[in-house]
Amino acid sequence: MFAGWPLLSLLVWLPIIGGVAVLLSGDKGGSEGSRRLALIISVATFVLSLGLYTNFDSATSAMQFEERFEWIGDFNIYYHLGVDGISMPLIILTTFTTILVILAGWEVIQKRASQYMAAFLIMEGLMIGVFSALDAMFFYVFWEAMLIPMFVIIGVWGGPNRVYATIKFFIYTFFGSVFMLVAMIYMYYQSGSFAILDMHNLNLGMTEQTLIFFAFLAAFAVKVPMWPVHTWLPDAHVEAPTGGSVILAAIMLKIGGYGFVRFALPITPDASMSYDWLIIAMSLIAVVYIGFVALVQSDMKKLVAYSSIAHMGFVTLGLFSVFQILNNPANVDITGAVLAIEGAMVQMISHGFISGAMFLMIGVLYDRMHSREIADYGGVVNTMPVFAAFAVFFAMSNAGLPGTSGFVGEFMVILAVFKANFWIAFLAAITLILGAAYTLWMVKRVFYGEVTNENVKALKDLNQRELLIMSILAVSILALGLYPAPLVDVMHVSVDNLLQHITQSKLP
Amino acid sequence: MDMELIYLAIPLASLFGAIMAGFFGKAIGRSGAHTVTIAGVASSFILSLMAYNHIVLQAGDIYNQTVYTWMVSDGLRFEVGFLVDKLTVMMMCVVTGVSLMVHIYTIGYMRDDPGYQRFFSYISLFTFAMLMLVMSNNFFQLFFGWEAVGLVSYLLIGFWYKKETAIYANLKAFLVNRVGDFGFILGIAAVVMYAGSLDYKEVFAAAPQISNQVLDIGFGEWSVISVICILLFIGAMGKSAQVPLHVWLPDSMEGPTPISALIHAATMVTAGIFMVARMSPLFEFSEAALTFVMIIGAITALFMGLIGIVQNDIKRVVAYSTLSQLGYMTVALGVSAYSAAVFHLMTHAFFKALLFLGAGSVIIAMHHEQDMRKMGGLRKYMPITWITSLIGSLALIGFPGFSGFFSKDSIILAVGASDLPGADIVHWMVLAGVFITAFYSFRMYFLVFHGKERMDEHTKEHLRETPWVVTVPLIALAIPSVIIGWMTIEPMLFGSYFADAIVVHESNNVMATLKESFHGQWAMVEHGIFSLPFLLALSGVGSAWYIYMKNPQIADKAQQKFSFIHTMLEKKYWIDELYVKVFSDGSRVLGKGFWKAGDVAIIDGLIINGSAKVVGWFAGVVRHVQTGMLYHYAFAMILGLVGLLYLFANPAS
Amino acid sequence: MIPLSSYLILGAILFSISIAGIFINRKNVIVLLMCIELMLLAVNINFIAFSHFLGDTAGQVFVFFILTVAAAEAAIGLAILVVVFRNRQTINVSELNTLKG
Amino acid sequence: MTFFEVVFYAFSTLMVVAALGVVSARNPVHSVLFLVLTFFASSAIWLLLEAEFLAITLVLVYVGAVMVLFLFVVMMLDINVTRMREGLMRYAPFGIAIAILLIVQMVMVVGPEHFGLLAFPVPESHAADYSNTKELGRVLYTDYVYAFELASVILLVAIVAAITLTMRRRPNTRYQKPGAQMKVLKEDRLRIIKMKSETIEPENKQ
Repeated sequence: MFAGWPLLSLLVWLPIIGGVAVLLSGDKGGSEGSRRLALIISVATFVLSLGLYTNFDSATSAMQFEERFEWIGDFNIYYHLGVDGISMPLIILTTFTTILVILAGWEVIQKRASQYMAAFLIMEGLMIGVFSALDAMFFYVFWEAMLIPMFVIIGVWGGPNRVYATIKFFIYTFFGSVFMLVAMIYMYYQSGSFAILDMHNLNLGMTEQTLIFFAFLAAFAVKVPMWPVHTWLPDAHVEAPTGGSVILAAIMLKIGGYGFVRFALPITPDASMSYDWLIIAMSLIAVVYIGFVALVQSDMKKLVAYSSIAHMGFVTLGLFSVFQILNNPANVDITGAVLAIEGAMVQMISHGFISGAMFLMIGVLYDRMHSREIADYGGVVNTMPVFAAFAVFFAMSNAGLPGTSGFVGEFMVILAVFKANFWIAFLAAITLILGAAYTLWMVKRVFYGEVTNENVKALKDLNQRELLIMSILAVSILALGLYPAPLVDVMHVSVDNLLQHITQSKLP
Repeated sequence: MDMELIYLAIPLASLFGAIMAGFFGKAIGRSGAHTVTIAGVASSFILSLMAYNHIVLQAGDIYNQTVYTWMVSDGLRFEVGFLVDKLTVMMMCVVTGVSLMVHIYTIGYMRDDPGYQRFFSYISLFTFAMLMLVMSNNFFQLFFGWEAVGLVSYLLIGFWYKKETAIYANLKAFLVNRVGDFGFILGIAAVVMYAGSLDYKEVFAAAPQISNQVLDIGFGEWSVISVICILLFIGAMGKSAQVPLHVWLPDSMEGPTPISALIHAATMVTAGIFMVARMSPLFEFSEAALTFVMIIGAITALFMGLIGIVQNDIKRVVAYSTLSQLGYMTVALGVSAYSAAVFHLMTHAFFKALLFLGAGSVIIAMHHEQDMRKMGGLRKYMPITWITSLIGSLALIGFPGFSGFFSKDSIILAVGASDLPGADIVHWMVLAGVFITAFYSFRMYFLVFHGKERMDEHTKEHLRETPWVVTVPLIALAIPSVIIGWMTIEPMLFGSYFADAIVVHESNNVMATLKESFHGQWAMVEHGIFSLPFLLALSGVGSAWYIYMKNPQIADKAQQKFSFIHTMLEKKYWIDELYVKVFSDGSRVLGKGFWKAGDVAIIDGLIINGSAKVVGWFAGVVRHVQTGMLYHYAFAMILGLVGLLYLFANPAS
Repeated sequence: MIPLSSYLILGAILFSISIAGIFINRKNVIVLLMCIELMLLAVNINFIAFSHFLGDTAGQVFVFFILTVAAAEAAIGLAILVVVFRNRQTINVSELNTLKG
Repeated sequence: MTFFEVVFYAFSTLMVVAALGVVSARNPVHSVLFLVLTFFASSAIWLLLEAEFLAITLVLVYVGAVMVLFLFVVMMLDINVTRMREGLMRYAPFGIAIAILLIVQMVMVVGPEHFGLLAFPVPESHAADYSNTKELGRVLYTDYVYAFELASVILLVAIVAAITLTMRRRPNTRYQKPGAQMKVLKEDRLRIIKMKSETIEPENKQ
C-alpha cells in the first residue's frame, strides 16, 4: 500500500493544506461541512500513515521514506524528511489521535468550529513534521510553528483563565527552544550542515557537549515536562478545550522525549553520561513528588495533568538510565539498556493513548456538567453505567494494570533501571502505588457511591459518537497491552543504532 | 485429544463466559448469563480434571510451552506460556471446582440483584485470571495474573458501588495489594537482572549461581537471593494478606458473599502461598528469607486469630479465620514444608469456601443480617446449612479425620521439626493458634445455630432453608472437606507428588522427618486424638460452649475485666487507624505540602511569576527612558552615532 | 583633482547640518521631514562618489532606489501630516503625544 | 585650480549654505525653497561624478515633484510659524555643538588620510559617447529587476496610502449611485392607492 509515494511529504502537507481548506470553508451556513471535511482529511492522513508501517523495513536503522530537496542553499538547509523505528510509531500516534480529537469536538465546539478543526489539522501536519524532519533547521521551524495552533486553541476555545495559561505555556516552551536554536547553529558552524544525522557524527569537546546538552535540556525538559519546569502543563490542561488537552498530553509531550532521543543522547553522549544523575533525579522527583501532588488535586484535569508528568518521568528515566545500566558491572549478558530505551518509547506511545483517553473521559463529563471539580460529582456510575465502565478501564490503564498499554512501558523501565541501581528502581516502582492511589481515588469519588446531587442525576450516558471514540481507544489500549510486539519490533534496530551512538564517546 | 488444546481451552472457556456475560449481558438475559458462564467454568473444571487425569493418574508429560510471545526486547523474552505440572493441576482443579460451586451458588445468592450478569462476568473473569496465574510458566505472566486477580477483586469488592463502605474497601484492597505488587515487581526485576530470564525453568536453573552473589543496596551487602525472595514474598504478603499488609482482607467482606468464598478465602488469597511454593527452588537458597516468611506467617496466624474472637459479624469471623489459616500456610512455607502449605491450601479452599457459603446461606435466610448477636437456634430451620457448617467448622479446627486435621497437624509437626532460628517460638504460636481457632469457630457456630433465637419476629417467620442452588454447592463442598485430606495426604505430603514442582534442600527437609513417623492415615488419626493440638482444639470448643452457651455472663464479665485487650482486639491493634493516619493522611499532607509549597509557592510563585514580576518591574523602571519625545530618540541615536564614529576614528583603541 | 575625501566630507557636513536641523526645529514636523530629505541626500552623495571612484554602477542603482523610497516616504509622511493637522490643528511634535504611555 | 575644482567648491559652498538655510529659515516656505536649492547644487556635483542620469532625475523628478509637494503642503497648512519657532534658539547651540562634533569626527574618519587621492585615485573619465543612462538601465533591468519591480510597487503603495489617508468623506456630499438608481423599481417609489374620486359638488347648479 502506498509504496513509492512521497508519504512523509503527504503526511505533513495534506493536513496543513486540508486545514487551510477547512478554514476557508468557514462556518457560514453551519459547520457541518467543515467538520466532515476535517474528518475526511484526518482519516485520509491516518490511512496514509499506516502506509509507513506496512512499508517499513524494520531490519535497517537507516532513515526510510527519505525526501531531500534544497531549501535554503546558502546555509545548507534542506527540506529533508525521513523516519526510523523511533519516529514512525509517534507519527502514527499523531494521526490516530487527531481523528479522535476531531470526533471529540464534533458537536461540542459550536464557536468557530471550522477554525477549531483547521487548527487541529494544521497542528497535526506540523507535529508530523517535527517527528519526520531530518534537518535541524527544518525541525526547529516545525517545532516553533507547532506552538501557534496550540496557542490559538487554548487562547480561543479555552476556559476562563485561558490568557494566563496560554502565555505561560508559550513563554515556557519558547524560553527553552531558544537555547536549542543556539546549540543547533553552533553545531552547524562545526559540521557545516544542519542535517541531524551529520550532527550525530560530530566530535565535540566536553565543554561544548555540556553546553549543548543543557541547551537541549532546556528545550526538551520544558516540553516533556520534567520537574521543575512542569508547572505550565497543569494550567494549560485545565484551560485547554478537551481536544487541546488530548493533543497536548498525547503528542506534544512526546516531542520532548523524542527530542532527547534524536538530539541530546546521540549528539552529546559524554555530557549526558556525566549529567545523567541530574536527569534521573529529576525523573524520580517527577514520579514521586508529582505523584503526591496529583493525589491532592481537586480538579480532575489537573489530576490527570500531574499524572501525565509522573508518567513522562518514566520516559526520561528510561532514556537516561542507560549509562548507569551500561556501567553497572553486575550486568553480564542482557545489558538492559535496550530495554530501558524501548521501555521509554513504549511508555510514550502508551501514554499517548491513555492520557488521551483520560482527557476525553473528563471531556465527556465536562460537556455535560461544565465542571471539573471532583467534589461536584459522585455516583456517576448510577446514571452513566457504560461510561463508568470505560472510565474504570482507562483509570486502570493509567494505574498501569497489566493487559493495558500503561503496564508495558512501566514494567520495562522498572526492569531496566533495576539493573542500574536498586534504589532507582525502588523509587520508580512507587508509581505502582501512587498511580493507583490518585487515579482510583478519583474514580471512587467521581463514579462510585450514591448519586450526590441533582446534576449527576440528570446525566445522560454516552452517545454514539462518544461511544465510538471510547471504544476505539479502549481497543487500542488493550491491543497494545496484550500484544506490544509489533510496536517494539519496529524499534529494535533503530534503538540498537541509537545505543551505538550513545556508547561511543564523541570527545575528539 | 491434544493436551495443548485442552490447556489452552481451560482458561479460555472461562474467559469466553466472562466476555459473553459482560458484553452481551443485556442480550442474553439473566438466565443466559448464568448458563453461559457456568457452562464455561464447568468445561474448565472438566478439562482440568482431564488434565489431572493426564498428568497425575497417567503420569503424562509435564507441559511447559510458550503459547505466544508477547514481546522480545533486549534479548529478554516476555512470553505467555503454560507450565502444567502436578502442582498446577491441583491448583487448577481447586480453582475451577470451587469456582463452579460458587457460580451455582450465586444463582441463588444474587437472585434479586440488578447487576446479575455483571457479577457472573466478573467471577468468570476471575477464574480466567486465576488460571492464568497458576498455569504460568514465567514471571511475566505470573505478574499478569497477579494483577488481574487484583483487578477483579477490586471490581467485586466494590460490586455494590453505592455502598460507601464497599467502595472504601475496594480502594483499600487494591492499594494494599499494590504495595505488595511494588515489592513483587522489584523482585521480578531482580530476577531479570541476575538470572537474565523471566522463564521459571531458566531462573531456577540459575538459582545456585545467583545464590553466591551479593548486592550492595546502600546499607551493607545483601545476598542477592535473599533480596529476591523477600521482595517476591512482599508480593505474596499483599495478595495473601499477611501482617502488615493484611488490612484489606477483613474489609473485603463488603463484597457479596460468593466472592468472599471464592476470592477472599479459597483462591486468590492463596496465590501468594502458591507463588512461594512455586518459587521453592529460589527460597531454598535463602535461610534469611525463609525465616522472615515463617515469622510473618506466625504473627499472622496467632494475632489475626485473636481478633476473630471479638467479631460479631459472621463474615468477619470467617475472614479472620482465613487470615489466620493463611498464616499457617505461610509458616509452613517458612519451614520449607511447601507441600504441607499447598496441602493446607487445598483443604482450606474447600472447607473455607464451605464456611463462607454457609455463612452466606445464613445471611440469605436472615434477610441480609450479618450480626451474630441477632441469630441463634438456626439449626432447626436450616438443617443442611447447619450440618455443612458444622462439618466446615470441624475441618477448620482440625478435628481428627477431617481434611483440616491432616493439613494443619502436618504443618504443626513440620514447624516442630524445623531447626530454623525461632522455630520453637513459632511452634508455640501455632499451637496457641489452634486453641484460638477452635474457640472462635465454635463461638460462631454456637451463636448462630444453637441457643436462644434472638432475631426479630418478622425474620423468624420467614426463616427457612435456602433453595437447592445454595445447598447443593454446600453439600458438594462438604464432601471434600471431610475426605480430601484423608485421600490425598499420602501422595501429596509424603509421596512423590510434588517431586518435580517443589525443591527442598536436604538440610531443610522437615517433611522427610515427618515421613519417618507417618504410618498411614489411620495411625495419624489415632495419634492425633491424643496429641496436644487436638486437646487444645477440644478445649477451645469446650470453652466456647461454656462461655457462649452455658454461662453467657462470663463473656460480658471478661469483656469488662479485660476491656483494654478487648478494645485492642476490636480495634485490630489500631493498625487500620495507624495506616489511615500515617499513609493516607500523611501522603495527603505531603501532597498538599509539595503542591502548595513546591509547585505553587516556589516554582510558580517565586521563579515563574517572580521572574515575570522582575521583568515587569524592570520594564516599569526602564519605561521612563521612553519619553515619547521624538527628539529624545533622535538624540539617543546621535549619541550612538558619535560613539560609533569614535570607534571608527580610533581604530587602534 | 578632487579626491574622494572631499565628496565624503561634503556629505558629512550636509549630514551634520541636517542633524543640527532636527535639533533646532524639533517641533516642526515638516522641517523635520525636510531634514530627513537632506540626510538622504548626504547619503546619496556618498553613494555616487563611491560609485564613481570604484567604477561600480551598483552605487548609482542604490541611489535610484533611495530616491524612490524617499519619494514614497515623503508622500506618505506628508499625507500623514495633512491628516494629523486636519484632526489636531497642529503639527507641533511636542503636542503629538497621545501614544505616550 | 582646475575648472572641476572651481565648479566643485562653488557648488559645495552653495549647497552648504542652502542647507543651513533649510534648517534655519523662519518660514517653512523658505525652508522648502532652500531645500530645492540644495538639490540643485547637489545635482551639479553629481554631474561632476558622471552620474548624469541621476543628476537629471534628481532635478526633474525630485525637485519637480517631491519638493513641489512639500511646498504645496506647507502652503496649504495654516501653520502657526511663531509658535513653531519657540525655543529654537534654546537648542540651537546644542545642535550646532553636536553638528560640529560630528563633522570633526566624520572628517577624521573619511578625511584624506583614509580616502585621499593616494588611497583612491581619480578614475579615468569615460569617453564622450559613454552613456550613463544606458549603463544604469542595463543593470537595473537585469540584475536588479526584482528590486526595481518592488520599488515600483512601493511607489504604488505610497500613492494608494497617500490617497486613502487624506481622503475625507464629507457627510453632506451627494453622490450618484448609478447601480442603485438603475435598480429602483416603480413599487419602491410610487404608491398607488385606490380612493374614491373626489368630486366637487357644483355648488350652485342652476
